[in-house]
Amino acid sequence: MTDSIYVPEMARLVDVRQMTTAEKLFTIELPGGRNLGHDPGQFVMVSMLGVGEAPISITSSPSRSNGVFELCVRKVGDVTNAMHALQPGAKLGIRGPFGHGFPIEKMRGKDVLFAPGGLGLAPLRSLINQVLDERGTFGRVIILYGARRPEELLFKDELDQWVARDDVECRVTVDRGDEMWDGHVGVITTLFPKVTINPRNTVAVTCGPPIMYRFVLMELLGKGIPETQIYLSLERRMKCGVGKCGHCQINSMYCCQEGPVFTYAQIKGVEEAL
Amino acid sequence: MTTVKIDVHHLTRVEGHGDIVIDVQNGEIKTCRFEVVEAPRFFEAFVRGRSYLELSHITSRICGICSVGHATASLRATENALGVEPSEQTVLLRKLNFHGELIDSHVLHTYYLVAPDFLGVGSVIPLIETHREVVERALRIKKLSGDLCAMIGGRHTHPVALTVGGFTHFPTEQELRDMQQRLIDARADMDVTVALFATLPWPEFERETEYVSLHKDDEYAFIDGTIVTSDGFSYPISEYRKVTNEWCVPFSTAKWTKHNRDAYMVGAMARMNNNFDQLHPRAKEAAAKLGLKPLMTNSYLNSAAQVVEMVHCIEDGIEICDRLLTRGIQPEKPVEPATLSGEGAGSCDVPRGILFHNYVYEDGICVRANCIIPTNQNWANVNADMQALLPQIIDKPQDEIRLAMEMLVRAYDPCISCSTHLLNVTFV
Amino acid sequence: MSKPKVAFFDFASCEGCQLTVVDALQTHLDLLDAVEIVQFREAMTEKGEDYAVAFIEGSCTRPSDEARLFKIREQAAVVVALGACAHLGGVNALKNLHPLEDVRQWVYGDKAEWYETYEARPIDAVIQVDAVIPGCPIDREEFVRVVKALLLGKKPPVPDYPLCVECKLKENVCLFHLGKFCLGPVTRAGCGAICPTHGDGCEGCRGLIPHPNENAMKDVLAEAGLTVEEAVARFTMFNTYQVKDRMVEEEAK
Amino acid sequence: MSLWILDKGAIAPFVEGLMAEYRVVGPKAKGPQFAFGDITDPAQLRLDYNITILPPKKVLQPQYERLATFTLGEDPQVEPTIEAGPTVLFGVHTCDLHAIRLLDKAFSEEYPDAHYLKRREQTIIVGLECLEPCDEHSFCKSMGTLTTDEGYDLHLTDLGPAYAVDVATEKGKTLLSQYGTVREATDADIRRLNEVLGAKWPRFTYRLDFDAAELPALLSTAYDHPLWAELGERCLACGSCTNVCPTCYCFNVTDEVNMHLTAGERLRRWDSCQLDEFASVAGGENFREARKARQRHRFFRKGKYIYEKFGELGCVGCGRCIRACVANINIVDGFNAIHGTA
Ligand SMILES: Cc1cc2nc3c(=O)[nH]c(=O)nc-3n(C[C@H](O)[C@H](O)[C@H](O)COP(=O)(O)OP(=O)(O)OC[C@H]3O[C@@H](n4cnc5c(N)ncnc54)[C@H](O)[C@@H]3O)c2cc1C
Ligand code: SF4
Ligand code: SF4
Ligand code: SF4
Repeated sequence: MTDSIYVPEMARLVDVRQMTTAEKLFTIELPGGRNLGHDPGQFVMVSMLGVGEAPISITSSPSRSNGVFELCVRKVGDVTNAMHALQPGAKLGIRGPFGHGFPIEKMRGKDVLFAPGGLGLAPLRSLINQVLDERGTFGRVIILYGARRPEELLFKDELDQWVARDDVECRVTVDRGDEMWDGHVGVITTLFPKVTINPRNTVAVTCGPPIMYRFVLMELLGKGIPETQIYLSLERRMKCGVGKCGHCQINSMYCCQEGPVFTYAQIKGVEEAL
Repeated sequence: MTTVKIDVHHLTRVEGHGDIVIDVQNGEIKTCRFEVVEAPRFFEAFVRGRSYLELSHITSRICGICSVGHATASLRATENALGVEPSEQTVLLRKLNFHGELIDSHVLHTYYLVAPDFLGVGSVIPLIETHREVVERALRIKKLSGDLCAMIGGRHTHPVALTVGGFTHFPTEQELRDMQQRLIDARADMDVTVALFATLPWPEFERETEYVSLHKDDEYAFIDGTIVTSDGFSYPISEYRKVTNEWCVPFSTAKWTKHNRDAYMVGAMARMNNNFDQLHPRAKEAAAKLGLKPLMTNSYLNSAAQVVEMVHCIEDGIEICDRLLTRGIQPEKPVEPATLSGEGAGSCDVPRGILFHNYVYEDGICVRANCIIPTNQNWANVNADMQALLPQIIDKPQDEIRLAMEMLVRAYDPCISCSTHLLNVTFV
Repeated sequence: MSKPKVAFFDFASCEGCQLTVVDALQTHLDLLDAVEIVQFREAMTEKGEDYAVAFIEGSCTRPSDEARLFKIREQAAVVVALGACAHLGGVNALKNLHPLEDVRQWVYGDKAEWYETYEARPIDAVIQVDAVIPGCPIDREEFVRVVKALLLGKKPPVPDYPLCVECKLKENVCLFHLGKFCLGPVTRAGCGAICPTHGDGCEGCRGLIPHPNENAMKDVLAEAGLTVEEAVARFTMFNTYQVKDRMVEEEAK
Repeated sequence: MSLWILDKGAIAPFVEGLMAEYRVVGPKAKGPQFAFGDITDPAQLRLDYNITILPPKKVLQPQYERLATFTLGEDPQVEPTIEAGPTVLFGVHTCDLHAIRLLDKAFSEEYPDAHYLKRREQTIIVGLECLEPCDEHSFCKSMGTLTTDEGYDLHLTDLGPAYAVDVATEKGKTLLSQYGTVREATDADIRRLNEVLGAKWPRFTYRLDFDAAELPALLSTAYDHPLWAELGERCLACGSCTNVCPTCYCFNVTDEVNMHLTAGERLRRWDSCQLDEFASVAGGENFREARKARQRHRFFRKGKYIYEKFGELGCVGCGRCIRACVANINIVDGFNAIHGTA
């Protein structure tokens, strides 16, 4: 163990799975198979030594840890490129878990509506799977997932399972289909009219690109869900993950500490938030 | 009957682009010349309209190898135009900086560019394996001279702190003391260098020509002084045109010059031919070891003369450090111009030979400029040498001819990039 | 991992940047372990044509340069512009401020037509450039950093922030406090603020930062005592190619 | 703890003594200005300085700092590097003492920063009472930082021929008894000290038109104030204002490797919220793209956000940002303008 909060622990890459052309799923084991001990919605700082560090949400559910955790990573820049070049058995640095995840306790007994867009499914998946593993303690579970194209859909096996389950209302859409696609076509907001909800008793959870938030929020608010019951996970540049470096500040809030999960009530009207 | 066709496209291990073209048909020399194909850059045209404070910074970009020389000549031209008399400290610091560049340029030329020819390789890189101590010594001397330049000018290439009337930054006395010690320590490296170059089999070739350089009675001249030639002429710097007489040739983007004869030579060998007496005693010892004394007429020996000059600059550098330390470094403000209009010429004998800058200012803005670069002044002589050499070696294998010619051109240490932006302005 | 083959090329320039590369060897001889130099006319005779990385020094100043550039682009997987001439046009582009014919005649007189030339331009005006190492000349350490980044497959670590950052971190006395002028607030950092550190204002050799506040910079220069022409002249020393169009537009206004 | 008298003539031997055991950092001349630097000769110490270009923060959070070293390859290893050594920070003005207290909080809350804290622990601070404003830009009186009774180990007040030395900690006491030639203050000395301290107040002026305690509330109403657009027009986004600020502590982290790509180090460098890319993320989104938003963020951090986090204002009134800004953006004028139109 180190005494510096900035120094990662070297973890082992157990498995890598190509999910789409841009995203891979990484299964990682901490030294000695130690449990990461995270909440859904929290993130880790991943170090590719020599290249840099990047915040990545933990996509696996705490309820399924088995001594490993999963990250779903899109290849966009230095750190993520380097991660995509890794083979199982390789070492990578991990710090965390950091931040405030989804307050699952507050959701128990309620209906939960998940509205992830694209890569936004990665952080939400940890919560979805925990909710499903503790299915009895929640009301309805509704998942409305949108991606740009069929080949960009993440976690297809799990999506199929969710769609097949009787106790989950899962709908998937793509902005543009192809000849193989026989599902719904249209942006994610076109799924909303298809579900009716009891707004007072519903918690909504969403994550996606900034542009998506605006439209999804309109739908959720339009359905009457209270601002304090809408949760979002936000992305910011982060250089420390522990509330020092300043990059992730949204007005007075440090996204890495107070977030990355915020209620809409917390960020409403904050110009810099979305 | 011999037929030789050589076209060395873009001669390597020189600064800038030039081609050697030789065409001999049935023993008759059709063509034998060096063509400069470097892209012209037009400095004299575009410095018009610029402030007198910018001129040395812009013209230092004529050449990355002798940027301190260009900057210094440029400053002297501006200062002469605008009535600025630099202080003694300024003169000393400039000289020290200049020595740094001269050592740097000469070590680059002798060790990196010339030595591979004698050791039978294409560059300095294979020598890292075969002659590691030689390469490391070269790197050491080079680092020393680069650091010396950076200590005064702020960086090795394109000095920052040199300005009209003085400096914008000064080395500390501690830095000077440390530098002086390093110069003293470098004597050992120079002894080995002299010994190494004394063993090299310089090609035999004699062709006497006119040798042109600066001259001062009391020191080995690099900055200011008078223009002298081995044919007995002498001019003040302001009359430099009487020496240079430029003309254009169609196969060269660089201009040619001539004085008393069809061609003349500038550079280390020319300086040593004209100013041997003013060399530091240790440099004279080095010259003796290398078998050099005036009048040298084998152009290949220019590289050996550079080794002698390196010794001189290290010794003189040590003495300049002494003088500066005795006086103490004063953070002097640059001397202000007495006027903002006027004409002036400045000259330095830079690593490759005598260099002239000449400006006319109106209200602090440059309206005319002329720069005459040493390498240009050598072109006619390079070609005369090539034509004199060719008949002597014409029966040798083509590869040997090519190598002899390449080495000959390289001996002049031509700086082709600097030489391509010349102009004929008639000053009225 | 096999060593990447690199080659150096030069166009209109002073060769100071290539010289700086040679200088970099003084402190980083291990560069030669990491890459294989197959072409470097200034320093070696061998000419390998199978390079993967091309470092190009100098501006493109004549139509015949373009063919050479296309050829390099075709061969090299990575093209790096080395120094201000290649990156910006640099001092070569100062000639673009004068009519081309005038420039040619001024220098070569009635022999002007012997010598081919056109407006000086940065390399990326002719071919796609993958990375730049700015500066006049380039910074030795930055060159080494960029080489290492290329080896790692990382974005070259050339800063996008202004020079003032480095200058302040070095705790220099600001030149504006000394009654001098400086382009530091709009110029890309990475040189260690070498000019302000040595008492001279930044001349912009590393190019402008991505979103420079040029108007505010002109106001600052004006307040410090420069006329409009003088302020503009400061921008043009290395950035003529970048600011010329805007100058023409403004003059028209 | 107690009050002692140190003759001015005894400063040089005191510092000389410290130099043997500690790295001594104090104000030195830098051209016409001042900068904290390593004292290698007591004559370099300029206790008559007005203000330094950078704050003494740089001793505790250096501009460039190595956080860790690592090796690469099959089994990569990473080791933290904590670079700290016994240091005396000599001659710190009161505004900067306040700022250091704030940094102490920022680096110890929630996730303690061992790099900062180790250096902090090894640093003994000798404060220096300000008796007149550094220059026309100082507004410490408005910010309530023109004096302090904490945040130092020893504190000097210039009494003319001698300094009164306030000993605040055990460390300070040991330091003084080991290296200083002092005598205990007499009643007359204490009277003189009170005189000097009393006389200093009128020399400072209030520069804010209102009580600084109102700043957080004032700013809550000013998010959409027209001032931000005006500042955005003028701001060069050069980052100088935050880089010279004694309470700014944002940073960037980068990795460097050796030529063989076998080992390297992780470095941190001061960063600035005023820089273009500070809040940009992958995908090209920049959450504070406009210069006006960045200026607002700075003003809000100084006057509101830091207060909300630590219970103290994020500005200590040193005026460095005003001096450093070549575009003449003035935080005092800014706050006053908001107050005037609120
Ligand atoms: C809490 C949190 C959770 C996250 N979870 C995930 C996740 O689960 N999966 C996932 O894939 N991602 C996730 N991200 C996003 C991820 O952190 C970024 O994509 C990552 O930082 C990219 O790092 P990189 O080094 O690969 O890219 P970088 O090299 O930093 O570059 C990324 C892109 O940004 C551009 N860029 C870089 N620097 C600048 C600059 N200065 N100015 C402008 N553009 C620049 C580059 O050109 C490139 O296109 C999360 C982010 C946060 C904050
Ligand atoms: S000297 Fe130039 S670079 Fe340095 S702070 Fe001042 S304006 Fe910026
Ligand atoms: S110092 Fe001035 S110009 Fe620079 S970022 Fe700060 S406010 Fe803007
Ligand atoms: S905001 Fe300005 S005045 Fe306030 S502490 Fe920072 S630098 Fe000093």
